[in-house]
Amino acid sequence: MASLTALLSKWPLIRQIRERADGTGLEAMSDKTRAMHARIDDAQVARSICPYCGVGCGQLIFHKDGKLLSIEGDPESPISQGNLCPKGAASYQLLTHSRRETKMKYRAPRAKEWTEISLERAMDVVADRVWESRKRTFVHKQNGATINHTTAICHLGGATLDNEENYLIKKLFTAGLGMVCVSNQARI
Amino acid sequence: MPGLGTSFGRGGATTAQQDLANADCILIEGSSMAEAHPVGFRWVMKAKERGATIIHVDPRFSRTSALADIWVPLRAGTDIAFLGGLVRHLIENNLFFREYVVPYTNASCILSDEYRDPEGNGDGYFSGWNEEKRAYEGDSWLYKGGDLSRPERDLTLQHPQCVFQKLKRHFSRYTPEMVEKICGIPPELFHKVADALVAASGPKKTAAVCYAVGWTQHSKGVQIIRAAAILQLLLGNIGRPGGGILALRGHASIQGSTDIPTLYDILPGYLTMPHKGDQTLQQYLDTYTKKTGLWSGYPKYMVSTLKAYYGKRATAKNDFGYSWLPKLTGNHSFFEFLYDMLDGKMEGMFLMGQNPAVGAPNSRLQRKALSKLKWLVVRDMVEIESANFWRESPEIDRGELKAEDIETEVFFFPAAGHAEKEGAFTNTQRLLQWREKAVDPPGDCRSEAWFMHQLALRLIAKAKASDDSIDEPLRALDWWYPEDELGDPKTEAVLTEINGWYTDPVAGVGDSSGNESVVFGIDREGNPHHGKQVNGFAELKADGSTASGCWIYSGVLGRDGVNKANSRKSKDYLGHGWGFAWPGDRRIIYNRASARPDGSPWSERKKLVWWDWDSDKWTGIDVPGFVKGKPPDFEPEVGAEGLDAIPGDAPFTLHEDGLGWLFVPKGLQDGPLPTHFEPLESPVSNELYSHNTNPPEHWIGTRHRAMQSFHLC
Amino acid sequence: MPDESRLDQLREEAWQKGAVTGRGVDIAGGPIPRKLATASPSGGGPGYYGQPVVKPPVWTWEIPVYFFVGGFGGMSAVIALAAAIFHHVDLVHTAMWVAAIAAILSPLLLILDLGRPHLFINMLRVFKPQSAMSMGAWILTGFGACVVPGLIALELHVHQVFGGTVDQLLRVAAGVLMFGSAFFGMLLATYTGVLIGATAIPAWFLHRTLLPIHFGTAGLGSAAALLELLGHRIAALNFIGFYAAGIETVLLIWLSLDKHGAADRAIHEHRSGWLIRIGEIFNGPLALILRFFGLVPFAAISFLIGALVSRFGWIAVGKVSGSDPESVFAAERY
Amino acid sequence: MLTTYRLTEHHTAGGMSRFLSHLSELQPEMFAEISPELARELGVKNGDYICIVTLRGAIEARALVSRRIRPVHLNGKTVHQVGLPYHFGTSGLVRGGAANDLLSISGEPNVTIMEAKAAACNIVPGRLPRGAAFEEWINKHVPTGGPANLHPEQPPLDTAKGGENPPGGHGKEEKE
Amino acid sequence: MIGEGTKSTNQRRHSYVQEHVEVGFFTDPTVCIGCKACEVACKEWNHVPDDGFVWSGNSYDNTGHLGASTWRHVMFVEQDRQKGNQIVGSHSLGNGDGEDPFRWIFLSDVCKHCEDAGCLEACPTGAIVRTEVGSVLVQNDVCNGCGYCVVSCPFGVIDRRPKPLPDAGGAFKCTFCYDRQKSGLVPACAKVCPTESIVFGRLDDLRARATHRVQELHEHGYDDAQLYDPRETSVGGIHAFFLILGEPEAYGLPPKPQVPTIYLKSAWTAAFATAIAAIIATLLAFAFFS
Repeated sequence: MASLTALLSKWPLIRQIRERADGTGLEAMSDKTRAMHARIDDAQVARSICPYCGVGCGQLIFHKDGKLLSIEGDPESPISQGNLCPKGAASYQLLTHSRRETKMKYRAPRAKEWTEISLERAMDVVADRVWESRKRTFVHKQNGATINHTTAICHLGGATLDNEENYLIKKLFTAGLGMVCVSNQARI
Repeated sequence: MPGLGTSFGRGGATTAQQDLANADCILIEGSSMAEAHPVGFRWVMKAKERGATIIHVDPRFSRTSALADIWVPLRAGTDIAFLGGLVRHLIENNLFFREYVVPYTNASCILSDEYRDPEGNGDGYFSGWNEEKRAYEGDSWLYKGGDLSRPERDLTLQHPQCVFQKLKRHFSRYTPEMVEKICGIPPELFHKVADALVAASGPKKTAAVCYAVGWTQHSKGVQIIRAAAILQLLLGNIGRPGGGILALRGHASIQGSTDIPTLYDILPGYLTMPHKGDQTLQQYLDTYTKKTGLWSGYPKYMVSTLKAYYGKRATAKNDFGYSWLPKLTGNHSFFEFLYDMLDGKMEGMFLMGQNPAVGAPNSRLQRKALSKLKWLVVRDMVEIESANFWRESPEIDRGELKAEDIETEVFFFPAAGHAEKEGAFTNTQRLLQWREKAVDPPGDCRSEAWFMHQLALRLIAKAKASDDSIDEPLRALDWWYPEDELGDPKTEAVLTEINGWYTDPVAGVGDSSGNESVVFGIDREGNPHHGKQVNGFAELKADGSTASGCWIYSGVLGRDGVNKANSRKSKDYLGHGWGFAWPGDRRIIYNRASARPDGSPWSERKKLVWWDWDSDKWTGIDVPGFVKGKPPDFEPEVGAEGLDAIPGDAPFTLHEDGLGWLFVPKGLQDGPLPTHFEPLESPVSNELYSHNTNPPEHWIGTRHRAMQSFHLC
Repeated sequence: MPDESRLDQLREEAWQKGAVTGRGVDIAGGPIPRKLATASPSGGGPGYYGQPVVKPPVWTWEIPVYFFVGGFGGMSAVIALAAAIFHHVDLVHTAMWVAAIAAILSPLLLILDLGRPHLFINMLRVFKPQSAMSMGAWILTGFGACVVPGLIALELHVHQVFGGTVDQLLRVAAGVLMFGSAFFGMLLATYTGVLIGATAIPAWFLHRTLLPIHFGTAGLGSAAALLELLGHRIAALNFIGFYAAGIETVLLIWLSLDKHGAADRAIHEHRSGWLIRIGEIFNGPLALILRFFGLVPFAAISFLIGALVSRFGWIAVGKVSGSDPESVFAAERY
Repeated sequence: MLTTYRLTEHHTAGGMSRFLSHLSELQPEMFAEISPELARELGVKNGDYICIVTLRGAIEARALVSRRIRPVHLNGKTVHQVGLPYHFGTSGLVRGGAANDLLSISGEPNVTIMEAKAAACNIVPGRLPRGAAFEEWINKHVPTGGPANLHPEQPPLDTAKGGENPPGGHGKEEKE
Repeated sequence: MIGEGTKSTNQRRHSYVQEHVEVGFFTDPTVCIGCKACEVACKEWNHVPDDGFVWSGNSYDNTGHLGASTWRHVMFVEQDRQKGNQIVGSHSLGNGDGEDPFRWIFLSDVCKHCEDAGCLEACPTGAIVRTEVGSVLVQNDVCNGCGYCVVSCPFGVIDRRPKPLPDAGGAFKCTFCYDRQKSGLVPACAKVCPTESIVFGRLDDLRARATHRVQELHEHGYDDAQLYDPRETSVGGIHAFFLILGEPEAYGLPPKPQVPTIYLKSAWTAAFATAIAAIIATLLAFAFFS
């Protein structure tokens, strides 16, 4: 019997009559609505920067046990003060949309389709390719002057890489392998 | 960066975006700021709310023009004519900010007598033009007597051979009527813009200029920025709050990609890459070290960089490994090696976050070049056109390319997103900001740092196995980075190397907790690797006792072990305490110019940095960009070296004379003063000079003349 | 995500024919041109590029059919009551059967039209007099609760299944329930006019007094017509037929005179307006004339067709008027 | 006269925006902004397809006719300007012609950056032919009128095949 | 002078839900830069599906109009009129050689959350409710998709989501980020707006601020600036109100919106009259003709 009255009391009509309301106020709220709260309430926050343009807006990345929940503007950033542009606001989808590639892919010469390959295997093959190409084309001296460079391997980087990544690229490619054809989008 | 670099000394925006709120007039040209930098535009709107005049110069009425007070429908490619007209207007009607221009710029410097300007025979050439080489040479542009450190100056600006008179003569034909003929804007509109800029100049008022690729992507991009630099110097806005030139960068870390460059012609910190002629370190240092100014410390920065690259193996005996650095034999930029790709001479290519198949000019040529490679590594988050050109490009669709005869072997590495790796971006106002890692990257996605680290480990292992002398640099490389569980190198360890340290390791000390001010002191094999951190580039030495990956970033992770790029407590509107602005956390550079020559602020409303007489040091809202204790009336003795050769009233400490360069005596390929030339494909001919386009312009592909038109490739 | 092949198909079709005819995949994904909403070159059109100001109704064919079924169901209960008072037992019997079938068919139609049919019970969560549909839901529930048991009681009573006092009880119950179903029936037939009249669609709310009259009378007429077709050719139903057709003719004249210019141009200029007029002619003048010449079955059929067609017409007019910004602005200038 | 620019809704070559539904639906297709005067001259309505042809290649785009872009009158000569956003390419949720197909590779003396903000082009109403027909079609419409001036290193125009191109001017003849 | 007063009102935490404070949006098109960050932020937070990639040709607006899968819609209006004392083209320079003025206005449209809401009154299931902060919320777990709210909204905001999209069948519209507000956060669109064209706050403060803003604009030459907050009509004012330049029709906004409940009285009287007339007619018929 008790469960019946409980069930009845949950019927908004009863609440409506008891509170003499017109059925449009809080009495018509379902339990799910009453229990509503922002999904980022108990999430961890990582403070980050938007990867899109050069303004450098601060971003708060809410995540919980290894899963992204939402990305919003960082109110304390002196540049953006919590705001973002449409691209910055779409950062969450940038990381979680279904067309994002998560598997290593390889295309053999003359092939028409991609084939699967493991990440470790791919790294070894690339290392071999670099090693052979460098061996074939390295120039130690050119009419007397030591130049120690190869122009047969080139690098074209975007400007959305971190400073540390750029540093490692320059250190390995130029200081290590002697590649000079290293370029990226930033010129002026 | 040569545009701003040559005019003021540093290749970066001179002010901060939030400082735009204090401008009394903002000229946005060569950029649609509301569309490309919407959150940066918030500060322009704050300025507009406070009564600033917003001027947008753009052939297209874009969303920025919708919010601007004045829209100037300029014809594309004629920015120099417009800016030149403004400069002439300032000079002819004596409206420039004289108390600023005379002491702080090289307007008063006397030029050598061989200098000829294009006004002589109206053909658009300066003196020193060599027809066969199609380039300028010789040093006819230097100051009288050839020494840039102590120029002879005529403060009355009357001397016929002084920069000011040359400037006046150079722009004398850029009249408002000429501007109407070239740019297609009526003189009334030109005068409205001129009056707005002049009203926002002087002790109590400042104006700011914002630009982006609308200026840089031209056949005379650098000269357009030079014209803006001259305009801002004449209006007296550089180094002052609400003034300066803001270069709006298109990518999250374009400024970072030129500070720590993956470019062919510079090393981190704008050090020049050695060319074939510089055989020894000493010979290299002699050519690039300047007697006075900050660049006199060139040997300290270069040796520290080499110590960072080669660590213990770089010793004084082997020129600190200078011989291992590759030497340039010409222009190895992307457009040049594109033609090596087309000829099949390029074997391999790494594409990390760029999409030339649609992102680079003449993309049909790009896709064909990609198909000639032997192997191609593409790292991106999605399958971009450059990765599937062999399957889905217009050429495949039209049958010009067939998948079965494209030889290229393509490796597609999925990349980690910005929230899946930590690291620092340098934004458009030279601010290093750290990104904390939130979650691990999914599946096979890895960061570029992981890729480079794993590639380096494999290559160094191969180099150690071989005894071939050409692998010497690889064996000497100091790849010491500790890893985390996913195989990523610890990014903060790389940042400590970029910041710089004392090289001899403190025995048995230095875990990552940063005690004894040593950070990440233990390397991969577990033995101590380096000593205390350096607190700034002033501490760098040329004897190999210090190392620094990038001297201009030094100070970001000093002895206190605090990663300043990750500091998130902004104390004032300029954002001190939030991130680290290079150099030395200075938010508005050349800010010595925000004080009068005698050290007092220009006005109460526009004070930023001033000389505090009783405590005898520079103080202010921003970190002073000057030697702390050098009084404003300091006079250098004759023959002084380095920074002590800079007088007390010279804000631009990177230049040998410490002055803002209206006239660039050295450092540019296409002339000391901006001259208007038509775009390469312009429907009208040049009104001002007999030559239509920028003379030293490389129409890349002289070797492949016909390549340019689509028929033959 | 619809797979790539469908997208490429659409692109090929778009390339040949210049436009995609079929409903296609929502994700145009590139060069699949759709008919442009804006007519004039500079993107003009009334209001904001010709975009609708209010939203057209999302209802499909189930709703007009429900109006029709609910209409004759409700009114046949009324006829059943009148027949019972005047002892036409067989007429009561058929009328109650017709009402019961309508009482079952109507909720099914409504539930079929719902976006989430499994939540139909939520219609009775609250009692909102200010919402015509909430009233409608309660009326339909009341009607169902009265008609079905009423029919059962009537059947048991007529076939004398139980003897004595239980039968007496059944007779009284049938009577009371018949009263209830008539009461709810008449509301069921007319509330639908209020349902449409009290909306933001100009062509509807400008005729909010005509609509209930039209729906109620059409309901009565179709109930009478249906019963006549089921063999009850009695004078009373004929009178009701005359009465209904007469009122419908008056309404037709009123509708064609009461014009509000651009506000309800959907009725007067658009072809959906013709649907209403054909419907009105069928259950108005045509039915009247046919009945006048005594051709009762034809009159009944014409009335039924007219009632159904005009319901479809009103919904179609609502869709047209709802997506026409001009009509909203015109209506609000009063 | 062609100029290129960026949109707020997309990011440079589109790799980080053409694959996201929330951004792609804001700007779903490649378009070219032309002035009402040019539209009248070419007989093109708002939303029609037009092809933009330069020495290097051709792409198709929807015509967005708006007063926001205006012809420039230079001492008697009218120069029409066309605005092209970058961002589009052949993969992702939304696709379109890549503006970079049209631009020349030219290196600014100091930093070898290309000239992307000003180039001469020709506009042909209608859709871009696909497959083999493209080659022959483009010969017909290449802008031989082209730039009045030739940079010393610029290849002479006669290297373009198909001598029978009609005399230049801005697409006036190609109204078919 | 330097830097003060830039702390935005859109970033502060609040407890309006617990205090039952009436909140609202004030949208000012004179500072809106048409960047559509509000559209994207709304879709990102509420996981609203995309509704079609169709190029519209209406200036930069390819979103079309508000609907079940578009809760924020930035409008791009190109008019041949002067915007304040902006200098655009030769007309504004005084030597108007026939070229008429031009202006481009951006306005972010949203559900109006009316004082007297058509959808709220019409909803038979009580799925649409008035929350503690005065906003109008559609409870997705209750709505059975009857579609009556769609025809009852005088602004044409709410719509039923069609089949191929996820969660189809139910009616959807802006929820005023009710879940965020219950946690003390500001709605996603207001938080992200770079130039604070969308301002979130207490309704009365916003109304005061809006009237002050209109006077300020009139002084600066925006003579056709007015507030769109139809308090004199039966809607009784809206909680998400706008400042607009020119007449509301150009933005697709009804000049005098009416809540459909005002039509109930006359409709129900007609209904009762018909019902009674029907009964009488039937009784008479049986009385005289049986």
